[in-house]
Amino acid sequence: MHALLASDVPYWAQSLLRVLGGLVAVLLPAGTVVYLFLFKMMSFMQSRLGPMEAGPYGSLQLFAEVGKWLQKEDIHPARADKFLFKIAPLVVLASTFLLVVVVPFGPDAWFTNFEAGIFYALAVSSVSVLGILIAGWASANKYSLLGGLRAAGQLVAYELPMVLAVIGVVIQAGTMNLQEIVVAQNAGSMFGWDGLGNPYLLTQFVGFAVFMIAVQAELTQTPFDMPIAESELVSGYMTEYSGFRFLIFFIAEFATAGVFSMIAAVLFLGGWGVPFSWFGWTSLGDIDNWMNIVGPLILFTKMIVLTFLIMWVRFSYPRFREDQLQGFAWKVLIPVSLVNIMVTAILKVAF
Amino acid sequence: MAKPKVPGLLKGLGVTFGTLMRTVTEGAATVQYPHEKETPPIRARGVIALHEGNCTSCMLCVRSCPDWCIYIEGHKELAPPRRAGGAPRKVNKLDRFDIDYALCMYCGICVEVCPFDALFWSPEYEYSEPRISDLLHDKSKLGEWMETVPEAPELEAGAEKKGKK
Amino acid sequence: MTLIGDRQQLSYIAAQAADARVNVELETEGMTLNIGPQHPATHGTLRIIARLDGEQVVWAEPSAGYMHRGYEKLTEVRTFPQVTALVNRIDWLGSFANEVPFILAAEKLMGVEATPRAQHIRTILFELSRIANVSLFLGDLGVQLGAVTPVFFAFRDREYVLNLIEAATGGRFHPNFDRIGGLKDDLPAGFIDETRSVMKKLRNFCDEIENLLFGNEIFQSRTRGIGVIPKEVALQYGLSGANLRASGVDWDLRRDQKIAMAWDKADWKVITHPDGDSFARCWVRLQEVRESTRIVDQLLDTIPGGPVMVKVPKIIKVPEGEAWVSTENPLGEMGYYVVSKNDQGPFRVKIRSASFNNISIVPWLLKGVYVPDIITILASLYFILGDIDR
Amino acid sequence: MGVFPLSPADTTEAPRDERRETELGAILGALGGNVADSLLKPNDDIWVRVTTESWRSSIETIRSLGYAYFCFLSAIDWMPSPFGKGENDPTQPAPERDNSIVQGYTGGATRFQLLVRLVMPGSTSGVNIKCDVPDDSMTVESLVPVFAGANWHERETWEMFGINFAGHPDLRHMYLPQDFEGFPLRKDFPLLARIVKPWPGIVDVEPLPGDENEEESEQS
Repeated sequence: MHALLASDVPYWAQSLLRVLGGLVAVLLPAGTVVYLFLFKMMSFMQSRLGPMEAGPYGSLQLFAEVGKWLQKEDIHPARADKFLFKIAPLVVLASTFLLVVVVPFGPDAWFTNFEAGIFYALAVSSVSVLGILIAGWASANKYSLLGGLRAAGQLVAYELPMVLAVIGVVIQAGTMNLQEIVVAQNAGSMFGWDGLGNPYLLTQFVGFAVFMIAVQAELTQTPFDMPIAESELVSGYMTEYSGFRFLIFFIAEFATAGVFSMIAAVLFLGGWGVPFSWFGWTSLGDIDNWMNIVGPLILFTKMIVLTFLIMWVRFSYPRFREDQLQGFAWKVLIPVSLVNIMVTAILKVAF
Repeated sequence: MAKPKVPGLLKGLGVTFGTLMRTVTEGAATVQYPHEKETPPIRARGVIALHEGNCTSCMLCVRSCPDWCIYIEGHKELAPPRRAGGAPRKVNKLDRFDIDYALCMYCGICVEVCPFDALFWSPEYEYSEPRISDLLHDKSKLGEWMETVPEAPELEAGAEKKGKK
Repeated sequence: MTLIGDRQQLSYIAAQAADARVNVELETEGMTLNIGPQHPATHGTLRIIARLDGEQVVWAEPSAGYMHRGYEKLTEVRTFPQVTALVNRIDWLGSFANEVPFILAAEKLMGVEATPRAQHIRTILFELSRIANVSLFLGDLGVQLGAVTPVFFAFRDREYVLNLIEAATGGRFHPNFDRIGGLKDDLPAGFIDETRSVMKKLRNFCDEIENLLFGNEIFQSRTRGIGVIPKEVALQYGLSGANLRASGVDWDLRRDQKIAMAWDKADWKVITHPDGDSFARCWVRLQEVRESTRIVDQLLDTIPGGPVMVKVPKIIKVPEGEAWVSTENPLGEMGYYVVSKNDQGPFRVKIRSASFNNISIVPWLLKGVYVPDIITILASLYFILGDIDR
Repeated sequence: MGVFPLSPADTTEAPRDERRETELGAILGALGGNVADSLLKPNDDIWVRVTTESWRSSIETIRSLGYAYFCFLSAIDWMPSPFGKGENDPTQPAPERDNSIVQGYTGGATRFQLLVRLVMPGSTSGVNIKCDVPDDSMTVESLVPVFAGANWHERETWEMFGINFAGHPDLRHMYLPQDFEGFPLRKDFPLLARIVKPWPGIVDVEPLPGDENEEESEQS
C-alpha cells in the first residue's frame, strides 16, 4: 500500500481507502465465519443442512438475518443506564477494528506498520472486556451482571497466558513488529533447509497451543463460554440486547474470531507469506507486487483453517465451570507458557 | 482413566467430524419440509374423517369425547320403506357434525366408539389455520377428508384377525 | 460406601460454610436470582428461586405450578378410557409408559388380565417410550452443560423411535393405545424388522454420546462429585428410577415386581452406580438405554401369537375397590392409586409421579453449590415439568 | 408371573399370600393398639388404618420395620361430588344424588382420610397406611421429621384438601397463587370447565314433529 501512498492519492482518498479496507477486513471474515462454520459446519456436524432457503444453499441467509435485526426496534430496559447500555456494543466492536489495524495482509498491504505491533494488538484486544463489562452492568439484569463479571474475570485470566505464549515468538523473531515476524518466518530455514521457511508453529507448538486455548477463552467460545452460557445465564451480558445492537455484538464476536485467527496465523503460520525460497526472495524488498493480491488470500485461507479449529472445538465440547476455568488458566496454562519462554530463551541464546 | 487427558477430548472431536463427513457423503437426517415430505404411517392420527352416510346421529361420539369438542345436531325424518309395501322408516338425519380441532386432543375415542363406522382416522396433517375459529371443521369438510383415509395396515405375524376394526 | 460418607460430609461442610458466610460481620449483600419460569434450562416452566452469595447458592427453592393442570381433579369427571388419553400427557416424552400403570390398576380392580401377546407388546412399547424419553435426556444433558451438538443427535435418533411408536399406535407423542384388557390393535406388519434396525441405530447413538460427552474430561469435571445424594437421603425423599440406582440402591420395579408385563421374559440387568453424583445419574441412564434396546431386541424374538384383547364389556364399569400399581417409568416410579366406586370413571386417582419426588430433594441438594452446578444438578436429576405439576 | 386376583365377589376360595401375611403380622404386632383396622388382599397389597393420634409415631414404627422408602402421601375425600361429571342439563332440575359418605378399604369415620404408601427398598413389599382426618380440626401431625420427602407432599395435600399438618416447617401453596381460596381437590369444589359450558351430549336428535312419545316404538 505504500506504493499507493507514494503516488499522488490525496490524503482524503487514502483515508477513505483505509476505512473501506478496514470494513472489508472485519466484515468479510465475520461473514465467512458465520456462514461457513456457524451455519453450515455446525449443521453438518449435527446431521442437518442448516439454512437452505435464502439464496443457493442458504448463502444469503446472513443478509436476511442482518436485515431482520436492522428492522427490529432498539429497545433498552427501563432501569438500564441508557448511555452506557447503548455504547457498550460499539466499544466491543471498536476493539475489533483496532485489532485489525496491525495485521499485515501483504508485503505492502497493511493499515499501519509499527514496531510494537503485537504489543499493541494484545493491549487493544482487552478493550472488548470493557465493553462487555459495561454491557453487563448497564443492562440492569442479574444475568447480564453475572455474565459481565464472569467475562471480566475470564478475560483477565486468559490475557496473561496469551501474552506469555506470544513472548516465545517474539524472542525467536527478535521483533514485535508483525510484518517482521512474518518475514522472519518465511525467510527462515530449518536446519539449513528452507523449503518451508520456518513457521513458528513447529518450534513454538507449545506457545501455539496455549495461544489457541487463550484465544478460545478470549472469544468466549465453548468450552469457555461461561459469560454467555445460555443454559445458565440465558445469554449473559447480551441478554437484554436486541436489534442492531445485538447484531453489533454478533459481528464483533465472529469478526474477532477471524481477526484473532489472522494474528495467530501471522504469529505461527507465516502470515500472508509463502516461503521466500520458492521465488528466490530474501527480504521484504524483493517481493513481487502481486503478493499484495495473493497475500491476503493466503492469510484468509490460513485464517479459515484456524477458525475451523476454534469452531470445531466449540461445537464439540461442553463448557467449564468458572472456577475450573480460572484454575486451568493459572495452574496449567501460565506455568506451561513460562516454561516455554524459558526453553525458548535458552535455545535462542544457545544457537 | 488410566490414560491421560487427551483421548476423551479428541474422541469428541472425532464424533463431530465423523458426523460432518457422514452428512456430506450420505446426506442429512432432516427433510426440507415444504419441498419434500415424509409420509406418516397408515395409523397416524392426523385428522378425523366423517362418512356421513353411515352416521345415525346416535351421539355416542359426542358423549364419549373427553374434551367435548364434537357437536351433533340431527332430526328424525321419514324415509321410504326398505321393502316395498312396508311402513315408512323413521331415520335420523344429520344436520350438523362439527369437530373443533382447536379443542380436540386426538385421543381417538370417538373413532373407536362409533358403532356404525362413520368416523375414520386419516394421516393428513396439513390443515393448520391462521385463525383458531377456522379449526372448527363442519361435516362437509370432515367428509372431504374421507378421500385421504387409507386402508388399515397388514398386521404383524402372529396377530389374530379381529372381526371388526 | 465410605466414599459416599466422605462426600456427604464434604457437601455438608460446604453447606455449613455457605450458611456461615451469611452470618459473618463483613457480609456482602446477597442477590436473589430467579431462574425461570421462562429459562432455557428448565424443561418447561420450573422456576428456581436462588439466593446467591457471589455465584454460590445460599439457599434455593424450586417453585412449581406453572403447568399445573389438575389431572387428579380431571380424572374424577372422566371415564376410564378418557383418563387413559389424559394420563398420556403427564410425562409427555415417554407417554406410553404413563398409560400402563393406570391400565394395570384398572385391570386389577376389574380382575382381568391382558393376553400374553398384549403384555408382550405393551412391554416393547413401554421400553420404546423409555428409549425415546431417555435419549432426549442424554442430548439435553449436553445443552445444559454447554455442548450444542448432542441434542441434535438425540432428536435425530429419537425420531426413529417415535416413528415406530406412531406406526404401531397412531400417536407420536400420545399413543392412547392401552385398553383395559389389552391393546387397541395389533402391531402393523413390518414393525419387528423396523424396530430391530432402529435398536441398532440407538446403540450407535449411545456410543456416540459416550464418546462425545461422557468420555469428555470437561464433562466429567463438571459432573463428578457434584450433587451427591447419599442412599439414605434418596430413600427418605422417595427418589426413584435412575436417581435412586445411581445412589447405589439396587432396585428396579421391572425386575422386582411381579406384574403382568413381559420384562421377566428377557435377559437384562439392573444398572447401579455407587457414587450418587451427577455423573452417576447420567451414566446410569445411558446404560439403561442400552439395556432397553437389549430388552426390546429379545422381546421381539418371542412375541407369542394370539389376540391382543380379552373380552371386556363395551361400556366398562369398574367394580368398587382400591388398587395401587406402579411401574418403573423412564423418570422413575410412576404409580396410580385408583379408587373406584363401581362407576364408569374412577372416584379418585392419586397420581404418584416420579419427578415430583425427584425434584423435592432440590432445596437440600442445591445448598452451597455454584450457579452452573444448579443446572448440572437439575439436568442430572432429570424431570419433566408435566410430571411434577401433573 | 402373578395372576391378578379376581374381585372378591368371584372368589370361591381365598388364595393365600403367606409373605404378606407375615408382613402384616409384623406391622400389626409393632403397632399394637394404634391400629384401627387392617386389610390384606392376597397377591395385591396391605392396607392399615392407624388412629389419628398415633399418626406420626405409627409411621415411625413402620419405618423402623424396614419400610424406609417414602412413596407418596395424599388424601382422599370420600364425599361423592355434588356436581357429578358436569353433564347435567342446566335447564332441568339437578338429578338426585346419593351424597352419603362411604369409606373404602379399612373403613373409617371421617370425610377425609390421609393415605401414605411406604415400601421396603429393594422389594415390592409395601403398605398403604390410612388415617382419619378429624372433621372439625382438620389437623394431623406432620411427617416431615420422619421423612424429609413428605414436605412437598404435605404442602400439596394441604393446598388441595385443606388438611393442616401440625409441625410442618413451611406450609405454603405449591401450585396455586398464594392468595388462592378454596381447596380444589375437595369434591365440593366445582370443576368450572365442566360447568361454564353445557355438555354437547345433552342435546338429542330432534323427534319428528308431532310424535313425542314414540321413541322406542320404531327400532329396526
